[in-house]
Amino acid sequence: MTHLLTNSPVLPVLILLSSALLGTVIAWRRPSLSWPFTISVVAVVTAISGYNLVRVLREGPIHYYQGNWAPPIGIEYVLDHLSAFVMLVVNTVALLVLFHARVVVKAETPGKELGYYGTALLMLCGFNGIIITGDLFNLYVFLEIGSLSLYGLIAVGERKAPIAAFRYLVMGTLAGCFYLLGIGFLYMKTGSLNMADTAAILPSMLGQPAVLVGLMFVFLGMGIKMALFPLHGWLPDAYTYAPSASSALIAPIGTKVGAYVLLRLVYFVFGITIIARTLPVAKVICWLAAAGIIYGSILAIAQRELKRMLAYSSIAQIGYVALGIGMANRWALTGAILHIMNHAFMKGCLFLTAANFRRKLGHSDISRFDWSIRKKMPWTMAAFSISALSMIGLPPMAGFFSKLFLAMGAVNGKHWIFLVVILFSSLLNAVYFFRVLEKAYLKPAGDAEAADGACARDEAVPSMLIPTLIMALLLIILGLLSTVIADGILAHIAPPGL
Amino acid sequence: MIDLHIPPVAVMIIGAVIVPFLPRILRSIFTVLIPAATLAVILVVPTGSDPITLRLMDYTLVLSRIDPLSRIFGIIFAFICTIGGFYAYHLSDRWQQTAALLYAGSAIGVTFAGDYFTLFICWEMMAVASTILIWRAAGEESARAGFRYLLFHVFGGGLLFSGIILQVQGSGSFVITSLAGGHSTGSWLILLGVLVNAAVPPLHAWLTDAYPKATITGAVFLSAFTTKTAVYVLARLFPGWPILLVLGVIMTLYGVIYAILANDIRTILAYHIVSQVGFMVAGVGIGTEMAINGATAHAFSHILYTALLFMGAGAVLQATGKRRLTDLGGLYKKLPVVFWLYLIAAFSISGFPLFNGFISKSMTVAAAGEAHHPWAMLLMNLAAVGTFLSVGLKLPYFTWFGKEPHSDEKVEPLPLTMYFGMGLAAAVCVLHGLFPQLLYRLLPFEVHWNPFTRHHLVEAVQMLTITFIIFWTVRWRWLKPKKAVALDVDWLYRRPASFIRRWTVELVDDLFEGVERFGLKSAHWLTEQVKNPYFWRMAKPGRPVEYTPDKYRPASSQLILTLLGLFVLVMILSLLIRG
Amino acid sequence: MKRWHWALLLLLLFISLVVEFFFLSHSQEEGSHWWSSIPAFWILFGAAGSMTLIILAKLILGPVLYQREDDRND
Amino acid sequence: MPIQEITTSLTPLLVVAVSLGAVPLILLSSRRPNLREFWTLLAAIAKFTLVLTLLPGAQAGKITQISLFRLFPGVDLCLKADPFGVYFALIASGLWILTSVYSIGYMRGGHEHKQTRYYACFAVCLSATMGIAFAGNLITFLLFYEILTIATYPLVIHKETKTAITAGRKYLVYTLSAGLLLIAAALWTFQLTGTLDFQAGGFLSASGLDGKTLVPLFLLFIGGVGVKAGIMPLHSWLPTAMAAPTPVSALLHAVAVVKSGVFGVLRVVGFVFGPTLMKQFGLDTILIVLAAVTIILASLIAMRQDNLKRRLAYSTIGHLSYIVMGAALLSPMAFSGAVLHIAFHAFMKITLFFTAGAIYINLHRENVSELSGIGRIMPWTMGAFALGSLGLAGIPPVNGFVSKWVLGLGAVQSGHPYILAVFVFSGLLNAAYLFPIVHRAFFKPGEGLEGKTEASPWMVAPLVVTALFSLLFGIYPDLFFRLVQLAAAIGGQIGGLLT
Repeated sequence: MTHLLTNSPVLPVLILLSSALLGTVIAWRRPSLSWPFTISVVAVVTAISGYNLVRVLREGPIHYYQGNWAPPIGIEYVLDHLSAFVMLVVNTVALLVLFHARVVVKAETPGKELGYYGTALLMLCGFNGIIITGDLFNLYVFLEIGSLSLYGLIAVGERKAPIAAFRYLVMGTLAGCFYLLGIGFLYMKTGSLNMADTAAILPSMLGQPAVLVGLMFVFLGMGIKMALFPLHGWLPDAYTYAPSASSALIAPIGTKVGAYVLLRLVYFVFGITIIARTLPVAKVICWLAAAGIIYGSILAIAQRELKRMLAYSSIAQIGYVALGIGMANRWALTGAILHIMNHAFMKGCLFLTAANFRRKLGHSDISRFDWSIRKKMPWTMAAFSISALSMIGLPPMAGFFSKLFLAMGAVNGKHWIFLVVILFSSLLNAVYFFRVLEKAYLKPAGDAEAADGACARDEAVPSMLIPTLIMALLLIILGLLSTVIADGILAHIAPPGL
Repeated sequence: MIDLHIPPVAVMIIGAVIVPFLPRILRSIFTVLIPAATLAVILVVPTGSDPITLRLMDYTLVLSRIDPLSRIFGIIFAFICTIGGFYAYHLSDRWQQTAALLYAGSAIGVTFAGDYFTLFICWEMMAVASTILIWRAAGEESARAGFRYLLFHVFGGGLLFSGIILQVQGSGSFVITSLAGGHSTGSWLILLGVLVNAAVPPLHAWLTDAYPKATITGAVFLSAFTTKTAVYVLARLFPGWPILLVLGVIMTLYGVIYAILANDIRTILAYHIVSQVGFMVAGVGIGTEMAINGATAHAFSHILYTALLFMGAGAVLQATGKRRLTDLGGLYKKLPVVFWLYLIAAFSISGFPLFNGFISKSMTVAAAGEAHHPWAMLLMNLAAVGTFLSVGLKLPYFTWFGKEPHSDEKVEPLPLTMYFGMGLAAAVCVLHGLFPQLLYRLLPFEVHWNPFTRHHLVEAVQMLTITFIIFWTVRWRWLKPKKAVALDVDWLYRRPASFIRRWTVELVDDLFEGVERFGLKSAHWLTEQVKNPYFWRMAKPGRPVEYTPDKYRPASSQLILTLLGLFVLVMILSLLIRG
Repeated sequence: MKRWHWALLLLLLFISLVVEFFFLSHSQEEGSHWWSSIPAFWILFGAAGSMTLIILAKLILGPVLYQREDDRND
Repeated sequence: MPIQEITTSLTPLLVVAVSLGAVPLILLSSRRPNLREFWTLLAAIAKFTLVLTLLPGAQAGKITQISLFRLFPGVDLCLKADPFGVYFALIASGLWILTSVYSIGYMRGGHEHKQTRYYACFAVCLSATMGIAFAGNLITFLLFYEILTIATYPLVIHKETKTAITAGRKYLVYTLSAGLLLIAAALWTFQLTGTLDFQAGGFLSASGLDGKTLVPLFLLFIGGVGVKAGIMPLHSWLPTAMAAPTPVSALLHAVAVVKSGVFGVLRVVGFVFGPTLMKQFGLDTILIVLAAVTIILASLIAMRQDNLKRRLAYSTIGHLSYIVMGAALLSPMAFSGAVLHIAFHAFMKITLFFTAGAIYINLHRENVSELSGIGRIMPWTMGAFALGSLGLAGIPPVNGFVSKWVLGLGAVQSGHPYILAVFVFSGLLNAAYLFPIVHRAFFKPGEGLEGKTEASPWMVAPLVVTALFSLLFGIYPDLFFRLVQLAAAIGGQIGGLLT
């Protein structure tokens, strides 16, 4: 058993990959077994990633060579504080969402569970691979695995889902090609695909156009994956028309992985000196992010459909993360990573509540919300309120603290405009979330039946309700512990030159 | 002599707190008993006993300190309150009785206060209690007068407050000491605040405006306390300030002239209060020991006969229900007793020998003469003549004698206790008139002045008789009361009141209203805009286009184009920078 | 006013004049003011004073200050 | 500066936690109203006694402190019960007991719906107020400040009518943006000085900053706390928030929420910037002008408001600026006057709001013009109202006069004697808009009052108690808890620096 644990970094990816294939076979044989199998696999993977984090905290960063091949040739898995932390976050969110998905998948995509769980596992394997790998090309491979299964998960939805998935596919592959081209240029120049090596070699060959072009390609590829502002076109339709289960799965972690890669590239591969000082890339990212925040929030206010509103709010929130990365100082970096975690949980919880609404009310159209919801589904509404307040950034929930860090980063770096953007956008968040809260709590019910409040309480099924509530509670706990996390884990992420 | 220092204030205040909860009979008895008890306490407690002090933050408060000056004022206040109690014995109005007691209590509180803090507390309580006495008279007119009275006193209180604060901050201690010396802004403000209560002409409008409209019994109390406490404070703080002499003399003449013009009997008496207080203010202004004695003595006797005058006027008002000279006349046969009691008061105020007015007024006037102010002496005598003319002759003549406008009206009988109260006051007036030493014993400083010298008697007799003769000859031709109201200083601030009100209150309110409406309108416009963020791009005037996701979905090609555009842009930028 | 009232008044006046001439002219106890030398000064002063007051009040200030008893706002 | 020895003890945490603990109990017992009300009262009394245990320490100048986990790198959630914090906590928790009793009467009398939500939110609000009182540093202060905003929102929209919702929306916009300004200010200070712990006399003074950064920083702070303190340009949420039920406006808009705003102003002036810095860069003149303008204009507007609660709201705005003015004058006496006015104004204003509520429930009348003659049928209520309005106009013997007196002394001590005119004029205006109500109630004949009697004892008892307190404090200010002496100590502690 101890032997098994020594190469724990690679285990999550391996287990997920093999179980994805095995799972489909089992599901084909005994369909009813597919969900429990998936849940147990993901639970094991989460446990391992938790163990990984503890191990990293104890032993410091671990470099795992695939098949003991030395780096320039072999693929190197790097398990440092950053990757362990993000991996744990991604897996826990996935676990909770998949736990919630059983009823929803059966209801919304009858008869397709067979492939669904398999692709979900595959996607998770792709994401975990991206997080753990230290090799640029290997990252591309996992990127493609993840994206392809992602498109599958979206396409499974009802009428408009395939078109949305197709548009996402087009943009996704474009991003993949951009990224591949970028690595090609870099490989041509540096001769190595390993991140650590390229980071060491690059400063010497700074001025060459090939490196710049490679850099640009890689950034734009990740920009699309991350749905950074001008490149976010695909996101609203993808998240809205995807089946509730997959949109709840993709929204929290999909864009976050893209942000993680951007972070990894900016701080650990290219190094902050190139990005922030010589080239205006950091500046561009910041301005795009700020624009994204404002754009996302304003669009979210205009939406009538809850999931679409949450999609646009994701664009805004990912803008926060990009802003944190772009501002290139200690505070902003911690703020960005914290926000990755907080937003994963917040968005997960919100999409789960949206799924509950769709399941019980048959719709998630904001204009048709009225106070009968509060009577019918009090607990879901409570979870929705907590995550909404956290999105607005009110203590004691988590959103407040990551916003605090980001704002501190802005103050530290004297970016007054970005400070204003961060603070003002929380007002915009307040507008579109309170719009929903007001309707759900205060709008008198239209039809008579609900008017006298006689409607019985038909809350969502416990299996759907429990994960939502856990997420909501996690928001509060993580909020109060955010500084403990920041000091404990994130303090050790010391990118060179910061 | 028990030296236990029971603060007289406490007796009154406790009484005032108990009275409202008692049944009617007990209430009336108490309104007489409590002031009598306070009078006893004041008489019993020796002047030298140690004051009651209290610590507040890092200042010491002297709650009650008894010395000759405050003792005499305390005595007359308690005594007049007892008389008022008798006069208002028949009353069943819970409000008036408590307010009267509270009013008298706070007046006594002011006299015995040893420090500015307690003085200010009682000063403001006096203002509030007296307002209730005005408000209890039914009718819109007294309500309005009550407001003006209250606002004016709050303003006066404000002046006093700022003066005291400046003074205390300067001297560092709360304890009251006479401010004869330094003329700091603090002392000027205190002077102004006190002059408001002393009804000095520019600031006297509240008295002549509110007293005629107070309740019948309330007017008696009002006439006794506010102005005389102000005189006491003047005597305590500002003895010898030259400006007071000048103001005093002007007051005496101002009051008399307006009294002659006035038509409502209680307005005439109100103006006479102003003129009599003028004597006291002049006395304090002169500042010599004899002047202060004169002022105090005059205050003492003035309280008595003015109260009697007001009781008389009140009785006439209660009996006939009419208050204007033009409506009154020929009551001699119906209210003989009231007439004779009123006459005693009239003789006292005019300074007839053998009445208490003579012994105190002549002392003040002589003090003025002694202190080499001949002009002041003459003018004061002129005012005395005027007083006799209007109160001594014109008012009684036109109320009790003169033609009977409509003689058939029945006159309601007055309650006996009223007569008793008036009788008591008249008795003391005459008593002091005959034996001045009774009053002189109580005065603060040593008195070596004999009012009954031949010289003074001759002087008084000559003046009074010739005035009577002239009045008699000219009474119908010129002194006939006219049905009109003489405009007074308060016209200056009541006429523009609505104007000021419109410009300050309404302007500010409309301004903020406008800002709020604008805010609401812009918020509404904003929500309209936000409903469709792409509205400006559609640039279609009029109805905003309804936002639906499908209408604004960018084509894939557009997405790719933005991607490439961004790529090219960033490339050029970085190449430029690198180059 | 009956006749004997008038008689009484004149008598009083006469007594005061007599007293003044005989007893006061030489005894200057308290300060002598300029007017103590003028005989029957106070009668003249009283008459002049009351006349001026009446005229001042009724004829000069009256027309200026009188106003109907309209109701003035607060 | 006397070094205050700090003892660590759990009581500040308990004070904050006790009403939070009551929330689940209230929610669970929503079926049985009596039990639910019992929980509220129990929590209120427990909280008050806990604060009382802290009082002797505070009076001796000691600080009891407890710091829990880290809230922000370099800053942890620290609850510091310094004299000023204990003072404010005492007032708020004391009045909470009375308000709970009152709201039982009000809610039952008015047959209000959703009472469980009402009591739960009230409990959360109070624990947030305690948190604000004991906040040891700016981040903790910010944390509880925002929780208070959110906890008050459901109370503002309690009636769920159209006007209540718009009032709630307006309330949110104002208070949330205030919170944002405060966040920006706190972070900027952290950036400049590296510490955010409150320190009597101001921790910024050591940092040697120049005016160019300090003035905008000060404006940010004032913007942040000014909204809740109702300083003029930022005040207009308060009158609209009067759509809330009366006990809410009584405790929150007279005691808890707005007072925490003013408490914030005092903390900023006294504990962040400190008098020397304020005077050096002329920051105090900004505050003086703002406060003076607010006092006068608010009283002017109050004169025209016919709705009783709106008129009291504007009067609150005016009186809050008394406290801000006290802080702005920067002299020890003015500061203790401001501190004193927090307590005394709370007592008076809560009495007036209680009467407004009692009148509403008993006679369903809200406007001043309809209040003729109710003095006869509701003598106790209107008697208390009269006492309260006397105090507000600064007329003895009620306690408003004492704090006005100390503020006056402070104004002269700090070299701004003209401020006295502002206090006097505002006292006049207060009289002008409060006494007509008293007069109308007692001395004007009322119509349509047959058969109506005094409001329910649940409502009248707290009403009379607060009025009595105001009177007793007026007669001898140091009566209970030696408030004046405590206020003087606080003033000295902060102003002491200013020689």
